[in-house]
Amino acid sequence: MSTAQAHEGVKPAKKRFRIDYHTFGPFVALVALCILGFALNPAFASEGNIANLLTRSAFIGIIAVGATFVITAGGIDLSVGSMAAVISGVMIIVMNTMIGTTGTGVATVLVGCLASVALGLLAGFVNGFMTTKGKIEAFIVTLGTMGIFRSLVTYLADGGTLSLAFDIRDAYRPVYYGNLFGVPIPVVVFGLVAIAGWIVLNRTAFGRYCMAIGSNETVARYSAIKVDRVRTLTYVIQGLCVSVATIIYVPRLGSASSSTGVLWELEAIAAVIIGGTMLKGGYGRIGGTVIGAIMLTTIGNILNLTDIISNYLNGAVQGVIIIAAVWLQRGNLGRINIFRKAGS
Amino acid sequence: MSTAQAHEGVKPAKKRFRIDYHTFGPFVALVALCILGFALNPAFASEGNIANLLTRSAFIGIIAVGATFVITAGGIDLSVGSMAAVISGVMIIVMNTMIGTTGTGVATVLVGCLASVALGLLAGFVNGFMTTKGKIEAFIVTLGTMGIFRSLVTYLADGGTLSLAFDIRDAYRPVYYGNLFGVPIPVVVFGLVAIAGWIVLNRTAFGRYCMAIGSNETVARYSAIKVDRVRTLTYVIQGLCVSVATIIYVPRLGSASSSTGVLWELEAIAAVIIGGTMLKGGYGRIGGTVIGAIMLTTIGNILNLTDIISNYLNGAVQGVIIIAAVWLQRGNLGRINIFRKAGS
Amino acid sequence: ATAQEIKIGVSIPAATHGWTGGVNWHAEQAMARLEAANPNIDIILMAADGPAQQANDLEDLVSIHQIDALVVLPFESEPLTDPVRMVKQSGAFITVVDRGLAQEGIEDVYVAGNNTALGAVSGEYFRERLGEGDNIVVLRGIPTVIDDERFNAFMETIEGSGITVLDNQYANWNRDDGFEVMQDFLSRFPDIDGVWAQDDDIALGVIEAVRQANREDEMFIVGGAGMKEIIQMVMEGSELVPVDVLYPPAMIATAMDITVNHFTSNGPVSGEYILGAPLITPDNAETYYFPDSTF
Amino acid sequence: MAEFASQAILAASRISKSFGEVPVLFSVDFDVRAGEVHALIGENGAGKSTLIKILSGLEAPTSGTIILDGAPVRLPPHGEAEAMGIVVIHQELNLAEHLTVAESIFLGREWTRFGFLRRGDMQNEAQRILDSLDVAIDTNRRINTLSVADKQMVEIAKAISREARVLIMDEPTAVLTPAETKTFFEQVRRLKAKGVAIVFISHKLDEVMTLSDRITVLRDGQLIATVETGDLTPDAIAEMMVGRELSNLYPPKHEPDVDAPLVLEVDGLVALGVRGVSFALRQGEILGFAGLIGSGRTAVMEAIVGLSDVHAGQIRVRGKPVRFSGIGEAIDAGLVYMTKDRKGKGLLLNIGLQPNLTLLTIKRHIRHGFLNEASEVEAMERATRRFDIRARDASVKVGQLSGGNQQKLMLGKAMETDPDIVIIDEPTRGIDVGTKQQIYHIIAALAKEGKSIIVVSSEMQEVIGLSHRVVVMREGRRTGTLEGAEITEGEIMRYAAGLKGEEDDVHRASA
Ligand SMILES: Nc1ncnc2c1ncn2[C@@H]1O[C@H](COP(=O)(O)OP(=O)(O)OP(=O)(O)O)[C@@H](O)[C@H]1O
Ligand SMILES: Nc1ncnc2c1ncn2[C@@H]1O[C@H](COP(=O)(O)OP(=O)(O)OP(=O)(O)O)[C@@H](O)[C@H]1O
Ligand SMILES: [Mg+2]
Ligand SMILES: [Mg+2]
Repeated sequence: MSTAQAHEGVKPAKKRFRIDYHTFGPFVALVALCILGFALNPAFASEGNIANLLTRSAFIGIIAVGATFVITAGGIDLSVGSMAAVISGVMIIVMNTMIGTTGTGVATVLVGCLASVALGLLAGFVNGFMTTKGKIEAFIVTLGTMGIFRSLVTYLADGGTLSLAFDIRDAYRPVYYGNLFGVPIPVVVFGLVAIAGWIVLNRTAFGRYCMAIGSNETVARYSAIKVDRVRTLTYVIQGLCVSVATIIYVPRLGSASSSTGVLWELEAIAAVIIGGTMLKGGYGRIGGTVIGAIMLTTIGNILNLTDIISNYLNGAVQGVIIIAAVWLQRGNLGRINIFRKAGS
Repeated sequence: MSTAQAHEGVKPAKKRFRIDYHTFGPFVALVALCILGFALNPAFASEGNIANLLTRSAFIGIIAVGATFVITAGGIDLSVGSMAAVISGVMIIVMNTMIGTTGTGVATVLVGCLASVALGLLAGFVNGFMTTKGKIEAFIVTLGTMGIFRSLVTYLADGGTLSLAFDIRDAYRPVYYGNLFGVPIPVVVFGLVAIAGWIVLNRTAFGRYCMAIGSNETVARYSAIKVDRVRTLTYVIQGLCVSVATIIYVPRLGSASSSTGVLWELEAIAAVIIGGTMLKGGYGRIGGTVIGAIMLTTIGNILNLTDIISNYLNGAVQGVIIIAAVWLQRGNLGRINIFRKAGS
Repeated sequence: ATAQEIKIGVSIPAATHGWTGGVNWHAEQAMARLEAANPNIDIILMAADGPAQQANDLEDLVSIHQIDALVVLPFESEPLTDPVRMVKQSGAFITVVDRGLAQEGIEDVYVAGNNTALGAVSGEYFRERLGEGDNIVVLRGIPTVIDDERFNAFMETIEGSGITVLDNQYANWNRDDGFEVMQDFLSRFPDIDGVWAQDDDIALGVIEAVRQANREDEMFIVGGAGMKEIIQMVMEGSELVPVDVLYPPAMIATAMDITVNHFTSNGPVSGEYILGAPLITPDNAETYYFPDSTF
Repeated sequence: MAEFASQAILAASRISKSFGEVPVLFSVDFDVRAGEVHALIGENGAGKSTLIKILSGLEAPTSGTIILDGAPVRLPPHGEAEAMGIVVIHQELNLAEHLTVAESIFLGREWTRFGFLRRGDMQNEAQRILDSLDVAIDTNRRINTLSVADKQMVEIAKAISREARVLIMDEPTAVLTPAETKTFFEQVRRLKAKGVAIVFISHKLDEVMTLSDRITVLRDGQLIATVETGDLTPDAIAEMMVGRELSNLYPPKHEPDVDAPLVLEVDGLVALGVRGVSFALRQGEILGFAGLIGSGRTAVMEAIVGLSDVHAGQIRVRGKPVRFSGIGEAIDAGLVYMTKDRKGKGLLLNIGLQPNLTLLTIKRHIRHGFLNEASEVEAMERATRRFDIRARDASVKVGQLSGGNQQKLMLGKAMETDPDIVIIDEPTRGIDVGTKQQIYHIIAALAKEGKSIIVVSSEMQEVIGLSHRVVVMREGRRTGTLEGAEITEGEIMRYAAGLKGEEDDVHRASA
């Protein structure tokens, strides 16, 4: 009589050979994509290409780590792309201005980074404050700040482009183009941000609060969680992530204009959702987000592997792959035979 | 400390002398905007300008009526802008092709409209089907179809612009430029769509099911509501609305290209949310959506009517006004004295 | 694919509005033509949605396709300067089209469009047609350097002519925006003598708005680029659209031709090819009219 | 048996059910006949809710058959069985928060004319049904503005308004007071007289005895027996359920110390739904709060701990005036409040047990800034032992727990804070008699240790059995305070119904 089991109280979760599709799915989809890429063009697997691919995914990936917090806590931030643009712009202005004072070396770059972080925190706080204290839907607040930030960068650039003085570029270049033990710096930063994000979300009280708020705000309030403060903090974290992404972005293109970071918000949110975080909140996965970001970049890369498809259809192929990848990873995988055995 | 209910934004539906900010708020904000517009430039209130303004808001407005259904039932549709583009494109191709068979008269236009409706229904069904049966998040599905539709129109137009044959334009022009008892046709259509939408959402079982599903899917399921069917239908309604919007859009410029309808999805969703519908579903307001759509167009119009602000800052002003308008209408109105008396 | 195959990468902005659509079309045509004529040449065409993606594309052209030459129409000059330099460092032959890079000496060939000239030529025409006391409105593109160059050159040219610019607003090189902005200008200003739309897509929207307001007789409209619909109107002697200013998307094909020449002809190819921005009038319109083009 | 089966409208034959690999029901037989009330009882997690979910098609049995009108059927999923006349009141409140009362009552079977809703008719009908249940709820109110008990009444109204042939009710009375229960039972008897077959689940054995014709007992997913109600005493039933003899449900009351210091004083409290309430709580005392639905007991407690705005009045904790702005501050001051709305306010249903248990006290499981999982696991084990929480394993989501086990988890969550003053709202909602006894003993032990406890309960016996003193409320006011021998059912009812009222004009004046 196996009911006895039900009576022994709560046993620790069993770690059997059970496939959690939400953890496993995104990974499988990514592997499938890579196989497709290699089949299309073996150059896909070249070291250079892989390095490029990972480096690129760092921007969106870092922003998406922040977005994971916001979305897990039941919010949304549409302003990240514009925020990145305005932060880039201000960084460039600050650094160009500081050349006279601190020279063209690392000092100036550091001042620029400091400005970036300060601005990111501020922008995030503004979004969070208006959402929580102003009681305005996050969608509206960040739609508004998206317009505001985008305008600001246009204004700062006087309708044109802000470019980093060429003297400083040499000092700053390694942040994008350099590498640490062969790993590109942006990838290193991405990794660190992801690990930090994972720890905060899964191993601190704050992370638990985010999930609780996203899951049921009332329960969170009845559980002595300072809902407004935690929620505001998620936007601040998002701002910080945007500023970090910007810091590694600026040396790549050395400029900022009104077209910088357009639609990054959509990519970041897509990375988060592809990774298995729920848009309605309550459930976040940093690991999934990382894979989601890499997946999106990989799709773009795959389109460049071959020119059998008309350029006009790039978007369509991208759309199909995204849907297919997510379809693959959402339990539908279970219908494929080899997985059914291992699964429930 | 306010209660959870205030966060949810839903007030008890009492009918007494109680101002329901969700009904009243958007309207007040719109009136405030109009006063601002008139103050900046009296030409704002000219008959011509008002007609232009309302006519313009018809596109986004009609699409937003559809979006109200989707969002009320807890979904989201990011593909509407691209869908409008591809439907316009196909309509133009169909009509140009049919000239030989049905001539350059109303018959051809009707065939074009039929194609539009068929395509809208189909596109909506595809979105709905993949969301419900494929069990893929609406965000991902419609992000995918957004790319697919946009690519298709680029492909059909060979990267350029599809233009309606000039012979047909005369027969078709009145649909945009004509008027009925002095009211521009698009405004008439908008009005009819809004009324139909209001009736369906508030006076039919289907509308009630949308709210129930958006509010709590399990409850809806337990109440023997065919959740998947209703949800799919909301996307079909969205598709129909897009096709109606397209039918009045095409005669305006007689062309479609890959830049048609860019970012309309964002505008449509914004109109819905500004109007008081909740992004997480469960609560929809067609009336609010109509006002939201008009408000968005009005903001753009006001910016064109004055040159006191640097052009670069248009987006910023737009953002500020959107946030302010929504802030005004979300209960915060209650803090202003005259309203407090009447309110709670 | 023989060992001697020469790979040429072509990187252009995606077809997000009329002019870039034209660029795409001409690039596709040129690719087909050149590949057919030169069996040892493989052309890889990539279209990017923005500067960051274009930088990605350039990386991929090098790391995946190992191109021997690059033809690039930069989305924006500044952000693509470094990425193009990286391509150059891989040893590829570089042809830059339309928008110059922010630093000298990277490209081997520069096929330059001339946005300043487009603004100046348009300005000249307005000076000629209008004078003291006349009012015009200006519809601009998207806030970028290109738009700035055109606008500033135009404003400098008409300076001192007594023409008043009532207002300028961005219409994002988009027909719908052109239509709406013009509608608002029309409700705002009772007296408009001319419209500078600086782009044919915008101009098409402006035309419809003016027609709707029944004010065709009052003003004329000048666009830019050389879209076939507009050129046709010029050719037919339209009062409303008397002229156009050429800014040919076909310049991408020219650049591709030159680049292929570098590999097929014996002499080295280099230098600058600056395209003008000629005024298209009813007299010369026919030479610029390509009814088969999508643009 | 064949003859019996032919009389049964709905029957389950050799039904087994497993969730994943865990079996929950073992070959259970059950049937219900027209015009009878068949009670289903058993410990928490015995499988009662699961069985009725199977009987209504919401869950598919792993094996066994459902027989409707003598013929085996496969019930359609998703509540479509309602079209066959099988109507269910679920244990977990099952209403959409954004709909109004009238909309909820008619959800899924709206009245229409030419495709349009007959809103007025439905409103009137909804009003009529609510009136027949003797509840005053505005049919235009939205569900998310109702108290739990009102929501339950709406659920009941929804169920009895449907054309039921079989009406299945899973603990419908858990949050109802005896008065509400009485009117509700009248409606049930009316339906029974009309020939409706009724299945009734409850942990309140007196209700079971009064209402039912037959009783089926489940234990650990096994069918123990089906018996005629008249054949058994409540004690015998309890014994069948728990599998052991149950002696005195309530622990002996220790004498309260009249000189003990006052730990909580409330003076002229005014808040939403509270109109000038005063009372005091001594150290080591158990203070009961009784009253009808909506009498404002919950509102008082929520105002005290800072979950809702206090408009006027004074609250003192150990003599010091306090005004908490959130429950966090209350907890820091040694107060804890356990809500009665476990689904809406108490627990996160989509995550596991452990994070729920420690949500309120997560700070205690932080080492060097990071969560210490071992310490959380330990807390979970502690609570499991203390409150006898039963779940398959820690990976189960709270939403999948049986109702009673959710309640126990919530108690555990509140007690994790190690409070001096404990306010518990409906502490034993949905808990079986065996565990109830344990919980009562825990409460009594806490009081003996010197903790002070407020028990808000709709279960009269519970208030009487536990409390040293009882505050009775009516319409947001305190109408009486009973002590010692005064604490009787009749006396409480008289105050609660407004037949007797304390002279508390003083308090009202001061408010
Ligand atoms: N969806 C589910 N997934 C996994 N286990 C479940 C699920 N639903 C119920 N269970 C388990 O089945 C067992 C029986 O639960 P059930 O809800 O039927 O008990 P019950 O008799 O109604 O108890 P209570 O009196 O506490 O309501 C419990 O151990 C519960 O955890
Ligand atoms: N007169 C009133 N005006 C407005 N709201 C009220 C009024 N009375 C009660 N309420 C609200 O209705 C709800 C019912 O009160 P409460 O839950 O405190 O009653 P209760 O005695 O605990 O009864 P129940 O067991 O039904 O919950 C509370 O949330 C309270 O805010
Ligand atoms: Mg090729
Ligand atoms: Mg149960």
